[in-house]
Amino acid sequence: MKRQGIAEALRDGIAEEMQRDPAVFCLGEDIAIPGGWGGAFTVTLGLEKQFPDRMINTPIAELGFFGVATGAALMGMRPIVDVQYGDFLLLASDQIINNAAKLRYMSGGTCQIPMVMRAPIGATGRGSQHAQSLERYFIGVPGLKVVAVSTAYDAKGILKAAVRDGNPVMIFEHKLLYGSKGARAEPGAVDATSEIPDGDYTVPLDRAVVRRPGRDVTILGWLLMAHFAAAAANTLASDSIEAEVIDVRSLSPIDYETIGESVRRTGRVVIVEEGPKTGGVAAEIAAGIMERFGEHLLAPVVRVASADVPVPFTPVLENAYRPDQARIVAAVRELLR
Amino acid sequence: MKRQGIAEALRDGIAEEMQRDPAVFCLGEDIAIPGGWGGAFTVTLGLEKQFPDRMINTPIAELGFFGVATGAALMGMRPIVDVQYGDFLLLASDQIINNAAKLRYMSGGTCQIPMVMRAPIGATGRGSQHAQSLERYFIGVPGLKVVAVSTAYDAKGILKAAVRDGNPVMIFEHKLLYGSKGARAEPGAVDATSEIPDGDYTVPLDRAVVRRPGRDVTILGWLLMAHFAAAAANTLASDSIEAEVIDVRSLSPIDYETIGESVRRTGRVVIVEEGPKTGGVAAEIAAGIMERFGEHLLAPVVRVASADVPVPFTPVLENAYRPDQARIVAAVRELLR
Amino acid sequence: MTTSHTSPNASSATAASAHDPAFLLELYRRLVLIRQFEDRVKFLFLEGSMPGTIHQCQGQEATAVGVCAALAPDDFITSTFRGHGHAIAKGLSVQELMDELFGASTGCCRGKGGSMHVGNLAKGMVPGIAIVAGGIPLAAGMSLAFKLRGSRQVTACFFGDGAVAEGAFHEGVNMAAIWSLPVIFVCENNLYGASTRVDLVMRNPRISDRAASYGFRGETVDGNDVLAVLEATRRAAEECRAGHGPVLLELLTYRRTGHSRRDPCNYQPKDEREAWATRDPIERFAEVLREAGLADAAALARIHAAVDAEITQAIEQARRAPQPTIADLTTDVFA
Amino acid sequence: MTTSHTSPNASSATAASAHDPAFLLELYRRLVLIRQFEDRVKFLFLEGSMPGTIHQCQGQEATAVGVCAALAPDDFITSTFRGHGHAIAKGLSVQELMDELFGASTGCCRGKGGSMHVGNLAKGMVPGIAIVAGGIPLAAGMSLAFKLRGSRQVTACFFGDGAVAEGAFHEGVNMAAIWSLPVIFVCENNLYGASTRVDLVMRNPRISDRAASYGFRGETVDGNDVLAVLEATRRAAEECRAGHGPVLLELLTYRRTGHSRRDPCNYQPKDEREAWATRDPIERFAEVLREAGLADAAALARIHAAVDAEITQAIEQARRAPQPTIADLTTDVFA
Ligand SMILES: Cc1ncc(C[n+]2csc(CCOP(=O)(O)OP(=O)(O)O)c2C)c(N)n1
Ligand SMILES: Cc1ncc(C[n+]2csc(CCOP(=O)(O)OP(=O)(O)O)c2C)c(N)n1
Ligand SMILES: [Mg+2]
Ligand SMILES: [Mg+2]
Repeated sequence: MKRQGIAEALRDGIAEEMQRDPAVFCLGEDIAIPGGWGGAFTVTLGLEKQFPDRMINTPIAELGFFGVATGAALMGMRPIVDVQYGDFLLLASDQIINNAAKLRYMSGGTCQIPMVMRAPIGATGRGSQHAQSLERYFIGVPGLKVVAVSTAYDAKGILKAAVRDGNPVMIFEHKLLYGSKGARAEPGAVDATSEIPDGDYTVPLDRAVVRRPGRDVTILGWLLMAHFAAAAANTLASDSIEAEVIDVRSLSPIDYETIGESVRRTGRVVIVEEGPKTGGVAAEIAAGIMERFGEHLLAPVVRVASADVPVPFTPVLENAYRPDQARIVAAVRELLR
Repeated sequence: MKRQGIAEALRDGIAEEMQRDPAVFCLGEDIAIPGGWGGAFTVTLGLEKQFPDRMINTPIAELGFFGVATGAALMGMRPIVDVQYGDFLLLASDQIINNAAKLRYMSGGTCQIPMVMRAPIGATGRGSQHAQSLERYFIGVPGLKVVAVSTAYDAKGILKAAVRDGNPVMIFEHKLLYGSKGARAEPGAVDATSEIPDGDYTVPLDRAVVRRPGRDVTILGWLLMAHFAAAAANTLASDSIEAEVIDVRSLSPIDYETIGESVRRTGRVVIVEEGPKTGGVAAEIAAGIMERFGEHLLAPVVRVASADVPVPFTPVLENAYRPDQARIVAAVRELLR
Repeated sequence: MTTSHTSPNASSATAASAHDPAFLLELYRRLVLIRQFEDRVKFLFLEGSMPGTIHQCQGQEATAVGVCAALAPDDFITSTFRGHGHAIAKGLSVQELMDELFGASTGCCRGKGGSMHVGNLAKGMVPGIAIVAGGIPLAAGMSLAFKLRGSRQVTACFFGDGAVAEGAFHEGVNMAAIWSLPVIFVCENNLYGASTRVDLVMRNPRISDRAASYGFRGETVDGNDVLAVLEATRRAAEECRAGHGPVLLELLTYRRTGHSRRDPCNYQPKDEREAWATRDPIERFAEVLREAGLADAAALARIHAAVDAEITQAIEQARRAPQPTIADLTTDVFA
Repeated sequence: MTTSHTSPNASSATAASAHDPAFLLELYRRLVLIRQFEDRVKFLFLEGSMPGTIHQCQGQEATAVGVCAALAPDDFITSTFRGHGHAIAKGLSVQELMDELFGASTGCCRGKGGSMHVGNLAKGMVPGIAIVAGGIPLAAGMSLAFKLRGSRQVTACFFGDGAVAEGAFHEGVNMAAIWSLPVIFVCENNLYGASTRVDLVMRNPRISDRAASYGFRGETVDGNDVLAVLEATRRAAEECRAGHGPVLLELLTYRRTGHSRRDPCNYQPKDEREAWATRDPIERFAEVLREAGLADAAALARIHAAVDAEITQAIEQARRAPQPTIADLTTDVFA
């Protein structure tokens, strides 16, 4: 048992999987340069010492190296490929969506792409092009699994499950949750450390998790918003409002079993999402809940999300962009009024 | 007045706008090669004769030429840029989403990107990589307007409005609706011709349109699905079910005024979308309707969409993938049961 | 890093003597098989009995056959939307291809792929990637897998002249170069990307020159000379297997049919078409075989007839082949 | 298409005599302005009074100043995440930049852009594009606009060695070439893209060589020699304005600070750092000015002092500058 942050837990998870299976390798920019940072957020720091041949530094060529990962996976390797900022996934999206996600289907099931993709997201003082929440672009891609990790325990377990899965899996991580240290520490970071067991474990790719039980309202969130939702629930509790907080975690497929169990009890749902409200993941979850559990809803599902704007730089606006505890609390109060 | 198909109407619209404003020019693959087809679906056929300097054939380099269009727009030109198949937008999405849509905001309002993008979508016997419905990837992009044209009248009017707009506008067109002729005629095409008035006219970029009034249920669709919805409504009418059919048309922003007016009356909504159900535009519309008009809903909003699969080639499966009149009729009957 | 340009009209009659006659006749049969396959498919398509769209390779058969004949069975190829020839050359059966084009569940992609995505991993062919240049990074990745595993396999990556302008070409080729990956980049330069002539989209249309700027060897070869293609590919494969990294082969050829479906090719000047018609790869190789005394007109005719029978039989069977059922719509999405 | 390589240590003392002394002193002032701006910003950042992240250009000042000094006021530049120097060189005021870095509504992007996106269209600078190579197609498009309108403007497009591997570089540069667009592609080759040394990501790290494969002229220049950069840019701009199409300038330089924020540059070998320290562009140009008798130590010190005062004043003002209000969150999205 040891307490770790997400960056450390991912690092150990990657190392253990590489140890276990020689087909696993890492591909990305600046992931394994001696004297470098181990990727943009220290996740792969030092791994090149242990695996000199399987930590492959790429040129700045996202379309290309996501294609390279896809090709290697097609030949039976198990690449873990990352972008430094999720925003750059847009450069690679042709290879991800048109090739990695479709090849199995269009080959009539004969091709297999066991490939893990990792992308840090979130608005963190860097302006519009290093800040987007990219989940929305990938949840509607058949053939692709999408997960989001908000604790170190999950990060490690989900990474391992993803490596062992036979499909392309996109893992979203949040810059404020890594717990990266030293020069790469992140101002405004939120504690996402966990007690990590010593042995091997995995966390399923298709399961939401109840972070806090409650009877009055269901709050759904993921990544940073799962933390903010939990904080909001604490505040609400002091007001005798018992909110159930669910970390949605698996964004595609969505775990409607866990969500439904809660919604049936509470009848009221608030979904919290970092990212513009229009066209976000919360839209899918809201529509999905209405379809499946409409008769249990006591009120329309509420979305708490960012304004429909690109991410602004200046902290005063960025803070207004990012949903926070106060907005979640206010939305719940309004819903229960 | 003359009867035209979408391809012809767009062609005239482009020519008229180029005539009107010397800043307008076209950029794309094979759009203006003598002896060629005028783009993949004949939209620009012959325009190079009239505008030899402003019909610019590009190399096959979608990321690059969408960036070129963005740069030209930034300098005050008004490019009309197209991809041969919507699927290739994924190659250009970095320039569209990270640059074209954000530059105005991140410059504090000083930059302007008056740029029109055109993309043909739809499953049409070509297999997985020339078939996707791409709308889902662009409706959640602040700074970008997204429209979908299902009649020749709208196509011309919306094209003209888009050219005159000060923002990046993405126009989705459907391969089965172009009415392309000759060697580029499309098997399975659906009639989308209109009477086109002689003079100049525009159609607003933010307005849905009621295609058929009705009191029992609201059916929302766009592109091919607007046609199928209308056909379904006719079938239902013979059963004394009066469906109101709305062509959503403006996918971002969505015209909740027109939609709301209908939903308040009918209380029942079916949204029809070509493309995987999960993460589609219908999710946003369903969530948006619930938020705004939840108290008027007599039943949960229903989505009729494709299965969560890439587009299959073989006609038997492609036809099962594409929502059709029978599925719409069945969904409405089920909803009214 | 040298770039050599072989004259497009170099005769290969002498080269023929270096090969086993049976092997040469098999090359010829493959050329004919591709041509007849494409001609029959075109007819089926035009008469309306075949669904979808098609991109064909009449006139370019020697590139597919020459390259694939130089590969080992466990080597791989990647292909494009124009993959019928590559597939036949790599050893896919006419039946599994024809079934696929008819959308049958017995097709090489069980009817889910179609013309643009034919392939069969078990035979060393990845489903065709119909996104121009999209297969190039893929091929680099496949070869990275070979290198990481220490196997001696190579990937031959087919793409067209049009693909050279894509970012994916640049990124994929560069990574193959810096990591010395065993990839043969096979550019079938047929002078046109759709209706656009190469000289409209590059200032220097000698594509093999590009290799130098990535630091490896490029070579221009007469792509309508099957033996020249074969030899060039063998050399390239050897360099790859020796760990020297990629090679770029530019194969000069010409598309004698439409870009897709009913394209009348009005953008190809008449004199250009006619000049290339005189360099037909099949007729030229027939000439080589005749000159080398390996086959007379009757022998060649027997090959044509056998091929014709094989294809006729395949079409008959494909027409009756089972179609997928609706339940198949949602299978094969996830492993 | 020739590619010439200028020795990185070519002295430009003689070149100085060709210029107006006041102009030379202004160049010097700009170099110092950038250096001091960056040093002060670094301090503000480290002490925690400045939000966000920063990418700085200490050691690279001569590229920005040399290029921009060769441009006309109505010419444009595009820049990257590392744009402070470009902005100052193109004539943005220290105040509007400092305000932007502090997130003030008086900043050049009204606080919405931040360090990575500084720019001011009215002064000929597009907001920095922080997607590596993302500004390259943009620059080609801007120059396409100039060409279509028949104006004589040029675009100078700044990017790093790391950008050369991106597809956007390849696609953008090729289109500029085939359409003979007036773009000067300015590659600031500082040997590293983040922590990755150029030789890890290209087999041939002489970047100017790339131009030839697109069919235009490339040139490698001592990027720490402001006059050499100026001259090379002037030549390039003339060629552009004459309609000969783009030019690629590879400016050899070195980043003397971290890639971003608190990066200690442990991946830069000590001897390499030290060797480049001896080629500091400001010290070298000071030497040139002294040798040419244009400024003595006291005169240079006065320039430094004036710059220091200007920046101090700008910081004071920026600290008190108004911040946007919440209502500004949703403005500036649509025209
Ligand atoms: C990324 C992308 N852009 C455009 C297309 C449409 N398209 C299909 S084939 C083709 C021309 C390809 O030319 P080339 O690479 O020379 O191959 P050839 O057709 O000559 O075999 C085009 C533009 C595509 N399939 N993918
Ligand atoms: C498309 C993209 N990929 C990765 C990054 C992350 N990143 C920012 S700067 C940088 C290195 C850029 O190197 P170079 O182009 O040489 O410019 P320099 O930093 O040396 O000025 C990287 C990898 C990015 N901003 N954009
Ligand atoms: Mg071609
Ligand atoms: Mg650099």
